[in-house]
Amino acid sequence: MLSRLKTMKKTTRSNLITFGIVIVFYLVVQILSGAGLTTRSFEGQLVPICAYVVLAISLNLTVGFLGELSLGHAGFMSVGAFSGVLLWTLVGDSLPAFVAIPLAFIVGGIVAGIFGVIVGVPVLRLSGDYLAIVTLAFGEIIKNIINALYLGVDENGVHFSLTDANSMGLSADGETLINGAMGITGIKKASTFTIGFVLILITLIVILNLINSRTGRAIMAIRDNEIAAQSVGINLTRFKLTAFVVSAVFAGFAGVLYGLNYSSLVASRFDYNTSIQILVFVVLGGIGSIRGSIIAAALLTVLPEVLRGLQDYRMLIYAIVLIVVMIFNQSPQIIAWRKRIIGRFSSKKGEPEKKEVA
Amino acid sequence: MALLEVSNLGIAFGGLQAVSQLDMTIEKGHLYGLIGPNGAGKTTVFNMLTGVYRPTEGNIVLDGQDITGKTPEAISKAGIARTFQNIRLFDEMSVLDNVKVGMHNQVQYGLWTGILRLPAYREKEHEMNRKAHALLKIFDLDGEANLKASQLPYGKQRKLEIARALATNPKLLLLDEPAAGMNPNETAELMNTVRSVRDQFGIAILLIEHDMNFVMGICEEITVLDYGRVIAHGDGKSIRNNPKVIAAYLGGD
Amino acid sequence: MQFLSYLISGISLGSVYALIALGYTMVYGIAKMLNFAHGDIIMIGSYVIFFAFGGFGWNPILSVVVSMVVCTILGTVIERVAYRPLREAPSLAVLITAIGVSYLLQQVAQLMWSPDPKSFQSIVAGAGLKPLELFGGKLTISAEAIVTIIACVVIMVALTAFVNHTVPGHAMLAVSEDRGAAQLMGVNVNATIALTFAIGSALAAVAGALLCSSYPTLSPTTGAMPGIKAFVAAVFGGIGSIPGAFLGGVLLGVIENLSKAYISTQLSDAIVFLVLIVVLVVKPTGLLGKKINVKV
Amino acid sequence: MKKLISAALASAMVLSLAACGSTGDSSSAASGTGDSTAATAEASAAGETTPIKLGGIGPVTGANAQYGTAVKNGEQLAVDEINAAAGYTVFELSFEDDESDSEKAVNAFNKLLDDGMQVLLGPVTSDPSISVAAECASENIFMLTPSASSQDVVDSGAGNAFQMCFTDPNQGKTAADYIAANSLGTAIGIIYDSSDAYSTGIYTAFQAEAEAKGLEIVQTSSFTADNNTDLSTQVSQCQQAGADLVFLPIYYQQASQVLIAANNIGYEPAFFGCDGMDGILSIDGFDTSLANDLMLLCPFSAYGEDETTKTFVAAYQAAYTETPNQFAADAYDCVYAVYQCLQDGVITPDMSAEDMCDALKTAFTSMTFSGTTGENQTWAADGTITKDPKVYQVQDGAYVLMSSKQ
Repeated sequence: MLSRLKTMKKTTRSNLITFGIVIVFYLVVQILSGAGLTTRSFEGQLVPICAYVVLAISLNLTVGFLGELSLGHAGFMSVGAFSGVLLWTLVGDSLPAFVAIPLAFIVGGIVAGIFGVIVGVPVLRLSGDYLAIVTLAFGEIIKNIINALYLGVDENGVHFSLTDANSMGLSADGETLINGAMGITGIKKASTFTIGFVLILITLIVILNLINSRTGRAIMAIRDNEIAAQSVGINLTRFKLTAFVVSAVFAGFAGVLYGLNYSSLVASRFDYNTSIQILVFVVLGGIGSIRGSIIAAALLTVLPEVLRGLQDYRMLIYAIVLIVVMIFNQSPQIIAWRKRIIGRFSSKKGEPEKKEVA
Repeated sequence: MALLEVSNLGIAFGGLQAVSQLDMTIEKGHLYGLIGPNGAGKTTVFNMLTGVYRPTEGNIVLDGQDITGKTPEAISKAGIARTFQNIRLFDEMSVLDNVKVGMHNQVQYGLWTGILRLPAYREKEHEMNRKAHALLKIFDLDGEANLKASQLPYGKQRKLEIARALATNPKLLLLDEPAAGMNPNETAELMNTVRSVRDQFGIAILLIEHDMNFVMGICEEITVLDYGRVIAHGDGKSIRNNPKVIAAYLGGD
Repeated sequence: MQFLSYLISGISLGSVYALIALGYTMVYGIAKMLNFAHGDIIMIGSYVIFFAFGGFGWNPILSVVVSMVVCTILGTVIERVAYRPLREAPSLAVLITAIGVSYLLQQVAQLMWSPDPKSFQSIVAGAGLKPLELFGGKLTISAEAIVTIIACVVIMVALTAFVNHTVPGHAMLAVSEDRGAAQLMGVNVNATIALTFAIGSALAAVAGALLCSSYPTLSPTTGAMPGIKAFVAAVFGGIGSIPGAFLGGVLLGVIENLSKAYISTQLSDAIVFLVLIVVLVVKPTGLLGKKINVKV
Repeated sequence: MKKLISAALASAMVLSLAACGSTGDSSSAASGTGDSTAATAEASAAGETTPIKLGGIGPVTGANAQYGTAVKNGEQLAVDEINAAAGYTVFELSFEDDESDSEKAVNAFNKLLDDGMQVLLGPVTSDPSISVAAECASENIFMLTPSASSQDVVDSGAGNAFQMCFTDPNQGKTAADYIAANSLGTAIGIIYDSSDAYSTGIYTAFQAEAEAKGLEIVQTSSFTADNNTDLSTQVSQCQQAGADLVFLPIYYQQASQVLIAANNIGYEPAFFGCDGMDGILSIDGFDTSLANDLMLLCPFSAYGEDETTKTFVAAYQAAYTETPNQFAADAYDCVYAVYQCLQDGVITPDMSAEDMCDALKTAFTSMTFSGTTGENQTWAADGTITKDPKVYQVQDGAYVLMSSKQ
C-alpha cells in the first residue's frame, strides 16, 4: 500500500492526501463527539466550517485555476441559500427529509448556476480588476434586490413585490415566504456536520476531477496564457464560463448548507465583506491549492471564536493576524529569510529538490 | 493544389498600412521562410494567418478552405499551429500538460466524462499521455515531462512550444523566430529537428527567422518582406543575391 | 426646479465620491494596488477634524491641515509597514493585506472613540459660508455642495498639473508605466510610491472633511461604503485616470441620487451597479481608461 | 514544506493567542467588575450560594456596535448593582459579541452554554435573535431579549423567548393610533430603512394601521444600509409631497441626519419616531436644538423623574460617562426582571438551565414588573410584553411626556 502510494502520480497522491485529511478530520470529530469530548461551541462551528470550505474550494476554481479575481462569490451563495431554503420551507414538511434536503441542494445549486451564467456572460468579457469590480457589483445587486424582495402565497397564488410587504396584497391567512430585509424566518434547521462532510467530499471529487481533466487543463491554459490557449484551439468563452458556473453552483450548494443551519436567513449576510472573507481563505491557503483552501477556511473560521476571550480586542487581533500572516507568507524577502532558516536545519539533505507540479 | 494560398492580403491599423498585397503559396511538405528587416510586418502576417488579427483585405485559403478572418480557435482546428516570438507557454503547468493542452481538439471527451471519470476518461487520457510522451521524446524533453514549463531552460522552452504546436496535429506549422537566443550548436541541432519534424509529420512549415544561416540552410522557398510588401521571392540562392534584399537589409533606400 | 435640486445634490454627492476616487486612482495607477483601506483613512481623518474643530474649537482650515498631516503620516506608515514588504508579491496578497488594514483601522477607531456615532459639525458652515439661494429662494444650494464641487475640480486640476509638470510627477508617471524601467532610469521607486500614498492620504483627509460636512454622521464604519462606491467610481471612469476618477465619481453620485428620486430609494444601489456593468461591458476599461494592447 | 511551515505557524499563532486570550479574559473581567470580584471572595468565605450565570449576546464590534455596547453596559451595571447590594455575587454576566450576525450569535450562544450560562439576556438585534431563539427552543434555555423587537423572535423561540421591548408591529400600530387620535398630521411622510428588520417591521404595521385609521400617507421613502450616506433626497421628497408630519421608524443615527438635512433646506414638519430614536440627544456633536419638538414613542426617558429612572441614569452616567438610551435601559430591566424572579424564589442558583427556563416561563407570564422602561409590565405566553406606550416630545434638550388622548 505504502509503496504504491510512493509510485503513483504526484497529483493523485496529493489529492488522496487531501481526501485523507478531510475524512480523518470527520472521523476524529465523530469519535470525540460520541465520547462527549467536544464542546457545543466547537460542534456549532462545524457546519459553517463545511460551508466555508466548500466556498473556498469553489472560489479557488475561479481565482486559482481560471485566474480571474471574483469579489462576488457571496452573491451566488446568497441565491443558492435563498432558493434552497425557500424550497425547504415549502416541501420540508410534506416530503421525507432524505428527499427534501437533497432537493433543496439541487435547487440551490441550479439557481446559483443560472446566476453564474447570467453574471458570467458579461463579466468574462472583462479582465483583471475590471472583472473584479463587476463581480462585486453583481454581488451587491443580488443583495440589494433580495433585500427588497417580498414573496408570499395565499389561496389566490403567489404574490411578490419589490417595495414592501403590504403591497404584495396577501390575504389575511396568506403566508409570507421572503420578507424583504427580514428574509426568510422560521426555517427548520436541517444541516448537520455529516451533510456538510458529504458536500465537501462531493465538491472535492468534482473539482479535483475537473481540474485533472481535459476541461481543467483548458481552464488552466487560459489562466497561463490566453493567446496561446486560443492558438491551440481552446474556446475561451466556453471554458471560462464552465469554470465560473461550476464555481457558482458549488457556492450555491454551500449557501444551502449555510442557510439550512439557522432559523433565519437575511440577504445582508451575503455582502461584499463575505465575498472578501472567502477570498481571504483562498489567498491565505495558497492560490490554486485546494488543500490550502480547506485548511485556511477551517482555521480562519475558528480563529475569531478562539479569540473570544479577548473581548473587545478580538477583531483587532484578527486584523493584525491577517496582516502579519499575509506578510509572513507572501513577502519575497521574508520567504527568502525563511528559506535560509530552514536551509540551515535541512542542509544535510543535499541538493534542493526540483519542484514538481502539484 | 497548394496547401496554403494567400492572395492580396493586407491589414491597416488606423491609417497605418502594416501589410499590403501579400501573395504567398506554400506547397504541402514545404519548408518556407519569411524574412525581412525589423518591423517589416512578418509577425503581423503570422497574426493574420492564425486569426489574431483580422485582415482588412485579401484571402487566406488553407487546403481549399477559406479561413480569412476566422477566430484563432477555428483556424487551429482547420490545421494551422504556431509558436510565438516571445515564448508563450502555460508556465504553471507541467511540460506534459502543455503538450496535452495542445491535443485539446485531437483527443476529446466531455466535462462529465472528466468529472465522473467515465471509462472513456481513462482510455483517452492514456492515449494522450502516450502521444504526448512520443512528441516530447522527439524534442528530447521526455525527461522533464513533470517539470513546470517555466522551469525549463530557454532553449527547451522553444522546443516545448514547437511540440505543443505539433500536438494540435497541424497541416501547416508557423514558427516565429525559433532560433532566437540560441547558440550555434543549439541552432544546428534545431535545424535538424525542424527538418525531421517536417519529414516525420509530412507537414509544411513556415518560419520567420533572423538567422540567415538557419533560413538559407533549411528553407526551400523564401519570401522577403519590407515595409509590409513583398520585395523578393525565390530560393535561398536567388534571395541572397537579390539587390533589393541587400538594400533593404543594409537600410540603403 | 425639483429636478435641478436633485441633480445638484447628486453632483455634490458625486464630488465627494470623486474626491475619494482620486485617491484610489492615484494609488492604483502608480502602486498598482487596490487600497481597500482608503475609505478608513478618510474615517480617521474625519475623527481628527471632529475633535480638532468640533472638540477643541480650532479654526476649520487649521483642523483640516492637521487632519491632512495625520492622514499623510498614517498613510505613509501603512505603506511602509504593510504594503512595501509585499511589493513583489502577487497582487492579491497586497489586496488582502489592505483589507486587513481596513479592519484594523475600523477596530482601532472603535476602541479609541467608541462605536457611538458622532454628529459632525460642518467645517464649511464653521468657516462662515452660507448656502446659495437661486430663483428667489426656490433653489437652495448648500455651501457644502459648492465647496465640495470646487475643491474637487481644483484638486483634480492640481493633481493633473503635478503629475504632468513636476519632477516627482514625472517619476510617478514613469513608475506607473514600467516600474523596472523607471528604476533603471534612476527613479527611486520606493520613494515615489511612498509619495503617492502620502498625497492620496492627504486627499483622503480633505475628502473626509467634505464627506462628513455634507453627510454628518461619523462612526468607525463611515468610510467603508463611500470607499467602495468611490472604488466603483474610479473603475467606472477608468482606473488610473485622474479625469476618469472625477467623471466617474460625479456620474455615480448623479445616477445614485436621480434613481433615488425618480425610480426607487431601495434599489438605487442596484441601479448604480447595473449602469456600471453596462458601461464596462460596452467599454471594458471604463469611460476614460486606456486601452491595453497585448503584443502578440 | 512551505505550506507545512505556514500551517504550523498559523496554528501556533492561534494557540498563543488563545492562551493570551484566556488570561486577558480573566483579567479584564476582574478589572471590569472590581467590586464584584471582591464580593465573590467575601461570599465564598461566608459560604454563600454560587452565582447565577447570565449570558449576553450583542454586537460590540462592527456597524451595529453602539447598540450592543449600550446593552452590554446596561446589563453589567444592573449586575454590579445587584451584587453590590447583596454583598455577594448574585449574578455573573458574560457578554459575547455577535457582530449582529446569526452565525456569530449562534456561536456565541454555544460558547455561553459551554461556560454554564443559565439565562440568556440577548441578543440585541432581530436577525441573530431569531436564530438564537430557535436554539433556545430546542435546548430549553430561557431567553429574554432587551431590544430584538421583531415578532419573529418570539415566534422562533416557541415560548422560550421573551422581549423587554415592544414588538415592531405593536410600535407601528401604536404610533399610527397615537398620531390619528391626536391629529398630529394630515399629510404623512415616512422615511424608513428598508434594509433593517426593525425599521421595516414598524413601517409595515404603521402603513396598514394608518390606512385603517384614515391617515393619508403622501410619501414613503426608504434607504438602505448601503446608501444612507446621503438622506437629503428622501427629505426633499417628503417636502415635495407636502408632508406635515414625517414618521421616522429608524435609529437615532440616521434620524439625526434627516433632521440636519431638513434643517438645511428649511423644511419644518413635525417629526415622529419610535424607540430607536432614543439616544438622539446624546449624539456627540449633534445640535440638539434641531430635535426640538421631535416626538417619539418610547418606553424610556432618561429625563424621567421617577426614582428608578433617576438612580439608573445617575449610575450609568457615573459608570460610562454618557446618558443611557433605551437599549441600555431595556438591558438593565432585563437583569432586574430576572432578579425579581430570584427574589420571589422562583429560581435558585443551583437549578439547571432547563429547569430555570421552565420556572422563568411560568413566572414571567404571571408576574408584573416595574422598571426603567415602564410600570406594571406583563408578558403574554408567547413572550411579547405589554406596557403603557409613552410618547415624549423633545423640549430644550430633554424629553417631556406628551398628554395623550388614546
